[in-house]
Amino acid sequence: MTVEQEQGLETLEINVNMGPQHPATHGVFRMVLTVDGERVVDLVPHIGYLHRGAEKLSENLDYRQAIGLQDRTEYLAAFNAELCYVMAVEKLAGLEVPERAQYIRVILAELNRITSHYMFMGAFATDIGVFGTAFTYGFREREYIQDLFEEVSGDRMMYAYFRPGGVAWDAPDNFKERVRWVCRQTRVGISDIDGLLTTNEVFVARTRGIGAISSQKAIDYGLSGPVLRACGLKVDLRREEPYSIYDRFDFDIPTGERGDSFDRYWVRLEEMRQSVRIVEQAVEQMPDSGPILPEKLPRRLRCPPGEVYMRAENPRGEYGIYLVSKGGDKPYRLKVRSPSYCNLMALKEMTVGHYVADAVVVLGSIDIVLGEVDR
Amino acid sequence: MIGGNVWLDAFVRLLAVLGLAILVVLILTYVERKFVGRIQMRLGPMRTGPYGILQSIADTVKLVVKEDLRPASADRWVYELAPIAAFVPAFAVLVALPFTDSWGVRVLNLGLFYVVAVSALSVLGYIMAGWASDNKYALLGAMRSAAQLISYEIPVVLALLALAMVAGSLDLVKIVEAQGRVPFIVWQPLGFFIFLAGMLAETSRRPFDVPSAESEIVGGPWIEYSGIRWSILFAFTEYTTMFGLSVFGALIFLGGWNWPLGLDLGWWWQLLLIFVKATLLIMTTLWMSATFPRLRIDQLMGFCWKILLPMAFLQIFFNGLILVYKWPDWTLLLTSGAALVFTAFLIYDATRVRAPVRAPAGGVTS
Amino acid sequence: MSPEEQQEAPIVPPPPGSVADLFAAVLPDVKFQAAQGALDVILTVDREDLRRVLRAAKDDPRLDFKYLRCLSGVDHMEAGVEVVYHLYSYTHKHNVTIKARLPQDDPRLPSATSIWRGADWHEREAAEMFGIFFEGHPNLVPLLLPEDMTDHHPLRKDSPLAEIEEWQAERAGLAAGEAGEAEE
Amino acid sequence: MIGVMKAMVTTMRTMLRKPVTIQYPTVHREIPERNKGFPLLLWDFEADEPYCTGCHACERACPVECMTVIMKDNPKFAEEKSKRRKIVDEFWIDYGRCMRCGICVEVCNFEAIAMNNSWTAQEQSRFDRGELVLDLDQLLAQSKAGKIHPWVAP
Repeated sequence: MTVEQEQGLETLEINVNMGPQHPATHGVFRMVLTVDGERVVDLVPHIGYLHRGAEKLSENLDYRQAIGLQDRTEYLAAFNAELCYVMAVEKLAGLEVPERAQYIRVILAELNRITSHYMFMGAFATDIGVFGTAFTYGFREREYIQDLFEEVSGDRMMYAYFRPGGVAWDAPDNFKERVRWVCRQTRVGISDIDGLLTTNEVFVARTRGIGAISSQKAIDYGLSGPVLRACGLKVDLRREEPYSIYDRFDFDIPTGERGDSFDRYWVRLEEMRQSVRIVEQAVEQMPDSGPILPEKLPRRLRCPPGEVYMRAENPRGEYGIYLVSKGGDKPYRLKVRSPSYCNLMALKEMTVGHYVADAVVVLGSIDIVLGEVDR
Repeated sequence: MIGGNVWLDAFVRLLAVLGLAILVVLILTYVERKFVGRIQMRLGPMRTGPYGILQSIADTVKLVVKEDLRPASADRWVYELAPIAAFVPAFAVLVALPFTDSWGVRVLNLGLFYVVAVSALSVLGYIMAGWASDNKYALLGAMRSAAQLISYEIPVVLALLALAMVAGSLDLVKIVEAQGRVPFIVWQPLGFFIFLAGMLAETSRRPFDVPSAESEIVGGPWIEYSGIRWSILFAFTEYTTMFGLSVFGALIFLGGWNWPLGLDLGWWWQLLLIFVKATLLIMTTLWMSATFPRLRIDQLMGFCWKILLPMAFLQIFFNGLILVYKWPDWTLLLTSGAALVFTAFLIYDATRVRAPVRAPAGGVTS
Repeated sequence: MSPEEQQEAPIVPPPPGSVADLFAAVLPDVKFQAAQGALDVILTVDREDLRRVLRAAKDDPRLDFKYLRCLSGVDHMEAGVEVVYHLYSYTHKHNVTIKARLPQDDPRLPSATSIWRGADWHEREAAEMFGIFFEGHPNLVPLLLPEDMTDHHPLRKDSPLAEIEEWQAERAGLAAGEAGEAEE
Repeated sequence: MIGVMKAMVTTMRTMLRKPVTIQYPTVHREIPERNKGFPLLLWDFEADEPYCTGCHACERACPVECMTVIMKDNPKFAEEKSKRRKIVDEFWIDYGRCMRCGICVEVCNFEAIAMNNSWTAQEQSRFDRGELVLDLDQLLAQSKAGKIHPWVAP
């Protein structure tokens, strides 16, 4: 820069508009990069291209109908989103969930965490430039788990299976064997991705030190989930405020130490292993039969007036449902605190100063789901 | 010589090579898709013809029929000529390659020099395309490709120079004959490594596909191109260059048509041998490109200037020492191999993985 | 749901020793209305005190709410617009919900972006959805909605939802009717 | 370069495994019986009429309002051929709008509606959105032909 100025040459910063139609923006995210050569000097994120007004729509739907909207908000980890939502309704309506339903819910939610992280592995590696290999690895394994979801809930992505008070119907008879098989398969898939990426020098060179954020700043920005744990904070809502039956399982909380893209990747990879552990324990403990819905469940669920902020640890971070009821069978106000929306706020902080190519890596490492960012 | 006419002879030979290039591109696109498909546990193309063997023909038809778009703000002539400017050097490489001991379009006694010099000219086409497209992504891609292609030319030239010292000639036929017993890959593993990196960079394949960087600058210089122009600029140039450089690499590093069968066999054996070796090289590049992520532009340049270039100089120095003092051949392997191991260490050191340590329990810092 | 059917939740006082007592100890001159929610303690404060409360919540070591979980707006129609802050402390592992109610015709509030940077987008969202004006916010332009959509606040209860199609049909019918009249 | 080698070994290992592709239009994956395709109406072969009485329960429960039901008096009830006092007259489902949540099946008191768990539900591409609005005959056709084995929640 200084050399050119001494010689009287002008340099020009150009604006590069990435998205809403760009292979690396994971949907319809748009960021305007101001670049000086290859270096990013400013970044303005634009969101809202996928805003469907799920919060407003939920105000007009009863508690059961709104479950479908939760699926479509967080479509890569729909079971986790549903779980958070139905727990919020249960807290407000004071419903007790039967044992078997709790286990089914936890197993499915944890498996959904694995599928979501598989999706991250694939998309993140593709952002860095792997020619679809990691992507197909991730998808291959994800398919096995989705097959299981389909056998249980009837759908591969938009399950609408959890209900306030339990689950819609019982799991099939061979559920336990299928889950065990899926767990074995998942370990193979994890080791494939591990071998392809974790020690690969090119991958490490691209992710080490990229998009690092300190733990103080991460808390200040309200980051959560693997992005926060990558900064070295051992924070997991499943441990901090155990919801559902997470206090019965033994699992580790992997943390990074630098808060960079590699640590985020690594934390997610470890988290998948921990999720497999949780699922395996849950299958062992799960009762073979039993009710799946509370006995006294009204046909049309009504909540007493009150409010609750229910939070759950989703693959992307803290998923919060702020539910206000004023009586009746519909929520008065439903606010979704979506983790990637909050994590995306720190994108500028993480990206500025890096190269254009790194902007894509940082965005990928946050692992956003646009359905959840825009809601 | 056909009919005693030099021009007619040259024309026929050029046609043969052009036909060969087209054939190779068609086969290569199919092979790449199949091969990468298998790596990803897919089947690859399966619909067009048995096992999808007609896929590349179907693609060609589609690309030719597709509308040839040009942005309204593009610089018309530069934009339209860029594909040609990129393709001609790629094709010109093939002209100087001896496919057997007696057949080539024109076997030059400066063949090595010519191939290296000409193959670098493709960059002109990319810069023209990037500039004329009037697109920021294309411009970024053009600048990247200029930086990358020209930089990688230098260590490759030096590595080949070291090789030419051992062979004692710049004539490709003589280089092949010089590898009578043992191909040069054994004596010059470092040189081969540098050549392979340079070849990946020259053909813009992963991990050096920075100019086209699908997920960052969406195709780089050829972002605005479509139809036949895109296929000339991108597919044709890239695959022709890849084929040309693979044959070149097979000639100078893998013993060409000579090793291990010797010169006495007929030309068809020689042709087969060189194609098998070139295919091996191509497969290796495809394999690598299906495995690796992409390097960043500064890492790419750092790799070239900080690792490959000093190593190439080191190689020349050692070779000179050995040749002047007439040390035995195995010292070539020793020095080059040691340098390769050192290179590997440098790469490892630059990206050293330290497994993230767990924060102490309850180690919450807020 | 029509406004007559709506019931307000009864105010249950929080158990002794909860976060509400800590707040009272830290800020003795601020009037808190404390209630126990389904999970957290809910503190309602006046708009004038809000900034002090939030600042103290973050900076006071006894409270140490470093993490702003969520910031939402709730439209209570005649009763005003409510802004809700959900806070969490990583060191003390306690939660609190802080609320401030604003009159519907003058929904102004000091911004919390200088306290938690994470409040940025939440405030922009609340601003565009409820028409709340956050004083001191660096860049209070619509985030999810189109940039020019500043006159209409979709999450307000007076904005149509169930009737949106009727409303659209009505407008279309009006437009068609006008066109028809013009033709006649 | 050890990591690079490890990655290349990984890709080579997966290359030697069997591909997982299912060649879709020629080979159809087996669909689990619980699959939620699109809702279909069922045909009562005993009474030779639809199970559906047109009670509007599904219409009211549908979150996206994709259903329209019209009820009529059952002529067969007067002839005492059927136990249904009322019967469905017209029924439309807009498949373009349906979000396949399965709530209509859950609320139905007569088990008259079911999620289509066969491949016909998956292959619903049309050139015109209007064709995605199915009327009563189309909704009943598959059940009438006996080509659906609906799954009933236990």
